[in-house]
Amino acid sequence: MSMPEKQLKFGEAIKEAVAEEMRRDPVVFMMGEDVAASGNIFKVLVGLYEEFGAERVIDTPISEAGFVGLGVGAALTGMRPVIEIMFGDFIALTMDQLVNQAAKIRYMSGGQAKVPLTIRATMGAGRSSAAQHSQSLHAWTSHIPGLKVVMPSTPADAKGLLKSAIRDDNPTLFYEDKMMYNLKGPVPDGDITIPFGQADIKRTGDDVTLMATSSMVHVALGAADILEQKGISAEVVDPRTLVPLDKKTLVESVSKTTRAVVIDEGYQSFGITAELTSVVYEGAFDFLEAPIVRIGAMDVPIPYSKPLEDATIPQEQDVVEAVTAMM
Amino acid sequence: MSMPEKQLKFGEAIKEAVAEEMRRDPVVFMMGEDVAASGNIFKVLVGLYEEFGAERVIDTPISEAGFVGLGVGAALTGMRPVIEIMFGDFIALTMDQLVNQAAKIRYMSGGQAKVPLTIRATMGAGRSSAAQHSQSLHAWTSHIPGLKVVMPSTPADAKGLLKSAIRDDNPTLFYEDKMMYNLKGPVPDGDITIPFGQADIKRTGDDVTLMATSSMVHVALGAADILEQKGISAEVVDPRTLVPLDKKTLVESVSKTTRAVVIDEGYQSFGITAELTSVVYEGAFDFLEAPIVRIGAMDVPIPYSKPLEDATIPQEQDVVEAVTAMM
Amino acid sequence: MSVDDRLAMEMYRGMLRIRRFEEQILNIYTAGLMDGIAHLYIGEEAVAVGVCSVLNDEDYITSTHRGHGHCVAKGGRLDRMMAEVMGRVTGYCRGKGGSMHIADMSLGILGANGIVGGGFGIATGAAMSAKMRRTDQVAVCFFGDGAANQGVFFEVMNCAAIWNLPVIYVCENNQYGEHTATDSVTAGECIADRARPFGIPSEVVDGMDVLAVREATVEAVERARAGQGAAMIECVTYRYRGHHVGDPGLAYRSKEEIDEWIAKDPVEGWKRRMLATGAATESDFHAVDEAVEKEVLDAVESAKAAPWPEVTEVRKHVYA
Amino acid sequence: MSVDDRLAMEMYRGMLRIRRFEEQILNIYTAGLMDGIAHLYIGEEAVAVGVCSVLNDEDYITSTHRGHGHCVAKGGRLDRMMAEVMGRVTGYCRGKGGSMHIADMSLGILGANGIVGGGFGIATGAAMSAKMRRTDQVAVCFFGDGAANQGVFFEVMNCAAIWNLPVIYVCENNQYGEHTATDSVTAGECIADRARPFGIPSEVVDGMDVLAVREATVEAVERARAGQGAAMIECVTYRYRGHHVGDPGLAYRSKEEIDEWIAKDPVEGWKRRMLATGAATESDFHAVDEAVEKEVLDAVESAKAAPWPEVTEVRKHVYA
Ligand SMILES: Cc1ncc(C[n+]2csc(CCOP(=O)(O)OP(=O)(O)O)c2C)c(N)n1
Ligand SMILES: Cc1ncc(C[n+]2csc(CCOP(=O)(O)OP(=O)(O)O)c2C)c(N)n1
Ligand SMILES: [Mg+2]
Ligand SMILES: [Mg+2]
Repeated sequence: MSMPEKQLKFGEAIKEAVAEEMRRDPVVFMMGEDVAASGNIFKVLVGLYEEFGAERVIDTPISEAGFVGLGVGAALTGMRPVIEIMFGDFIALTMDQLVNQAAKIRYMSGGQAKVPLTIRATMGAGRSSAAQHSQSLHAWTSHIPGLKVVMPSTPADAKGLLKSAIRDDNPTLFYEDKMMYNLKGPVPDGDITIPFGQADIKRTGDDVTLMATSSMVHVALGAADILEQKGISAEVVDPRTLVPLDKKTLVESVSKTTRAVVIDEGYQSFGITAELTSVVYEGAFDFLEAPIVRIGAMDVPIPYSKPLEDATIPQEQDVVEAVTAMM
Repeated sequence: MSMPEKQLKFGEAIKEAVAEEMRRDPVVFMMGEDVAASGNIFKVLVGLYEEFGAERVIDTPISEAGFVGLGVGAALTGMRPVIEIMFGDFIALTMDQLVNQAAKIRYMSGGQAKVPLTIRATMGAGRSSAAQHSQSLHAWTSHIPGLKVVMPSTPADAKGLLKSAIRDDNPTLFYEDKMMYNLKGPVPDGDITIPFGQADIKRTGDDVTLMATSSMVHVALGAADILEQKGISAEVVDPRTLVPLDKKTLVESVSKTTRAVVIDEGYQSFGITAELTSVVYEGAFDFLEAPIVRIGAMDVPIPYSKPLEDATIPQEQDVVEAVTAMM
Repeated sequence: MSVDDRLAMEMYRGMLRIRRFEEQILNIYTAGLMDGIAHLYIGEEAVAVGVCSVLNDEDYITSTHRGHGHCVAKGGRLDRMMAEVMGRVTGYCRGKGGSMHIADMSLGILGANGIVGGGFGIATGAAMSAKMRRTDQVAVCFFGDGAANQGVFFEVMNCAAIWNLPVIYVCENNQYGEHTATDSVTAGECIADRARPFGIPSEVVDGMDVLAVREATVEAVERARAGQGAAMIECVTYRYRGHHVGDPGLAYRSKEEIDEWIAKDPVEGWKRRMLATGAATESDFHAVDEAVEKEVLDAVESAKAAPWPEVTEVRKHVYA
Repeated sequence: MSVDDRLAMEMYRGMLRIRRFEEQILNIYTAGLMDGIAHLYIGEEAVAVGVCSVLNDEDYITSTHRGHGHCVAKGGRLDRMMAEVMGRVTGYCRGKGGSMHIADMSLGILGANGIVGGGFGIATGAAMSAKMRRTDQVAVCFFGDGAANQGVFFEVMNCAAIWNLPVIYVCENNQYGEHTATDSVTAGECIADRARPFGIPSEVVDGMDVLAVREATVEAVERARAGQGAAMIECVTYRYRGHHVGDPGLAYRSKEEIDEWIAKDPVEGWKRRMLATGAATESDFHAVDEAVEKEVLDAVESAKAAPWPEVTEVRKHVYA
């Protein structure tokens, strides 16, 4: 028996998650720049303001540190704020609030406090938006104990994981690749949450594991199609949450396939790909038949001009080449 | 013929570097909180204010984002600011200025501009200063193209690398482990700079490579002494600069020893140890006889109480155990 | 006096408890019984006590690195505070926070803070939360003159003003931020002026006078509870000791300056006024002094005897 | 008029160049000839031109995401700007920056900025640098009403005040930040008030009147060059178009409101005044209009014909 489901865009799935959680729990509210009447600049939240009103869907001043700080205070005192950071690059303005306050208050207070705060931030290049509107900076928050980090790649994951994030009692970063907002996919009906810390095998395969996050999952799936034609069977594993990280599934997949490529849209150096690589070596050293290959964004500020920008973002062809070279 | 040298404390070496560069170049100046008459809270800069006066050694308001922003503007227009961030934890307040501005202006302007800005920030736990005054957050800036990152471990390295940082035309983060300020060591006389991107082998050995940064170099050296007594010969490699990174020296050492442990005081997950590990696997996969072991700070906010804090910082014994287990 | 005799004595007791507590902290530090440092509130007691005398247990405060006074004044337990400073598991934060992070969520003490300006967002967010939950709680944000130069201060004042939040910003202008004189890094006539562009009423009060602080707070809290929004109070005060327990505090300020302020001592001054008005007698004070002394020494003894946290504690409370 | 006829016409020409340039940007966007977006300055021309009419090539400006007007007014070349917006290697930034990052360091144009409030630190630091290097340069920081809610604005004003820096903060209050009305997220009577607590003189001027803007700037620049420190000018203005080229700009404001502002058009208004005072004749304007039209169209044609950057460019200019 198949679950009832519908087709939703990634952005719609996000709105549904916020709306359902706001209906379910009166202390959930949404704030950010242009999130109310305009439904955010990507039009992801259209309708929320009409349904929940100005008290629960709040346009903020352009004061990222300030309103994230307010979110911390509200979360500490009984509310469950969901805060939007329009471009993930602006996370830089909020690091002190997130890292020195939100992430640590529970621990510093010896477990007295909790900070059920969800930050929705966009990420991803591809729109010719240049160096300050295209970054994927999720490595920073992944490095900080006390924060959780979610990287959905499909509408269903987005909805189920965002619902979990809002219900989670910890400060959680939910990164949305803005290039995926119009991506459609099946989303199960009903109040379905997806637990954190469970990687998802998006495609099974035998010869190589492609570990990918967020929109890079689709790059990996595209590469897997091409590889199939070359007779190479690729498994695509999506960790879905970086913190907590489902090391077991990653290690098991690579132990089976014996080869791996890691793809993430953050800058390549000192980023996500390094941690995933290290974790796999720690668990599957004896099984690996070739060095793991990392593919991140090129280590340059993201350029404006389209041909240059394209060169900095991991592409299917890069993955195909890496795999072909390691077989 | 041995070079003339003197014994200096780590902190004194830093002061000498700043003073020499200020004497050498009138556009170098120093600013930060309590850096002038008080010579900073660790007393590292005592004497600079007397020598150079209030115009070049400047006490700032407690406005970290603001004065780093000023530094960017001053650097763009002919000055060479050296800015102190009293506790590296406060880097969180300056990320937008460093990452969205300083790191990118050159690239975004198509090479027209340069930003010769040096940020001196402390790092390191061990003083019972709790979660907001003990962090080592250098992984964040290492992840960002356009920034350089320096991690000195000895007085001589501190002096030579800081002089290079001040002369460098790029925004450079210079991280000082505050637990090392009183550490003494030989420092060559004269105008000696140390180029970026050259790892230093602090001790040669054959059986295992200990790659360590900043104060962890001394933990590694201590462990190497203990290991020697157990008949294990450890090589200690200090990358000295994380960006640019001397991959070659790291890879060559491990290719020789066939085993490695990486030690860094940043949080272990998604941190420096992951990148160094990945780089070594990429270069020395075929030589490795055991999985590389990573030792970072425990993934918890750093606790106040001494017995707890001690448990979070990598110790000699952790290194010894890791090595013993992998032989 | 606009407070009754009982309350007058409570305010005296409150200030004295802080004073004596802080003196013991210095003793403990000097005796090598604490591993970290602490920032003493001695000299500034009238601010915390004047403000908190107006608050309920349900109201919120955010505190600073110099936070013991706020915590005591809001009802915090001396024994749990002392144990925390000594890193013991019986401390408010099980030894994990130390002096700079003492919190008692059950009393609305949302935490001391090691980040200068760290309380701005939290207090304003707590006020937002109170308003959204339709309680009549108010939030008080204590902060230093140095913190008034952090940009987030202005961001949250703007939010408090546009959303009409029940938050009161209490600036403790003690003339210095660490070793730097406030005047040398702080533009303008007074810090209170900084609230005005946002339409937030603000005033400067004598922070050595517990009654003046209380009265300004009464007004601000009444307005806030009546839904009339935020206020700011700048309390002009002084820290007698160095920036922290390890700083003699003499390199950057003169003995004369310190003595001038000590002459305006909030605890002694209040006692003199109470005696002068007949609000209490010497023997009333004697009884209070003794009780406070004992309470503080008991806190020290119990903390000394308290167990350290087990090392297994270290991984707990990272996540809820 | 307090400007001579030649300068009056230069200011007209300056405003018109911006207007026509921006119109072409919209054309190009609509024609699918640019990959990113751009934020048009149409309606606000009097601000950039009034301010920059007072500056030298050596003076600095920092600009915003809505930066074309500032760049043109400070002397930037239209062809290199257009090429940049079209991502070509002949652009100011070799195609790496795009609309939001155009800079010409040789003209003191320290860059447009994609971070709202990103210019505050840079401009104030440039002023600090000018002072330290003992030049008589001034730095002008253009910023929007929305940016006035970024905390760093207050941090740098405080620095500018205590260090007496030659920086002028020019707020372009165009009534909206993206789709959000300024009033709904901005407390207080006016943004200019925000400079006052720091002792920085500030005033509100009609941002549709190039002469009013110029006169306020003359005063501020004179003070700054004379070592008398910072100033702030709030220019009340309006953007005729949407937030960016892809936004019709009609969902959150009424046709009437837009028309009211267009009735005060800075370019047309200035032309009428010049005609009325006899500063120029219709045929003078005709000549200028034609020349500007040609210059802008030439810029478009040259940009269209210009080469794209080679892919090998991508790794260049990360480090100096
Ligand atoms: C963001 C940040 N910057 C710097 C510091 C270091 N620091 C601790 S206390 C202090 C001075 C604070 O001055 P003020 O706000 O006036 O409080 P006071 O100590 O005078 O009570 C400084 C600079 C810090 N803890 N946090
Ligand atoms: C730090 C930051 N936050 C948010 C944005 C997104 N954003 C771009 S322009 C803009 C509105 C800016 O308003 P204002 O300063 O008034 O300038 P205007 O667009 O009206 O000229 C916003 C919110 C940004 N670019 N940077
Ligand atoms: Mg102070
Ligand atoms: Mg605006």
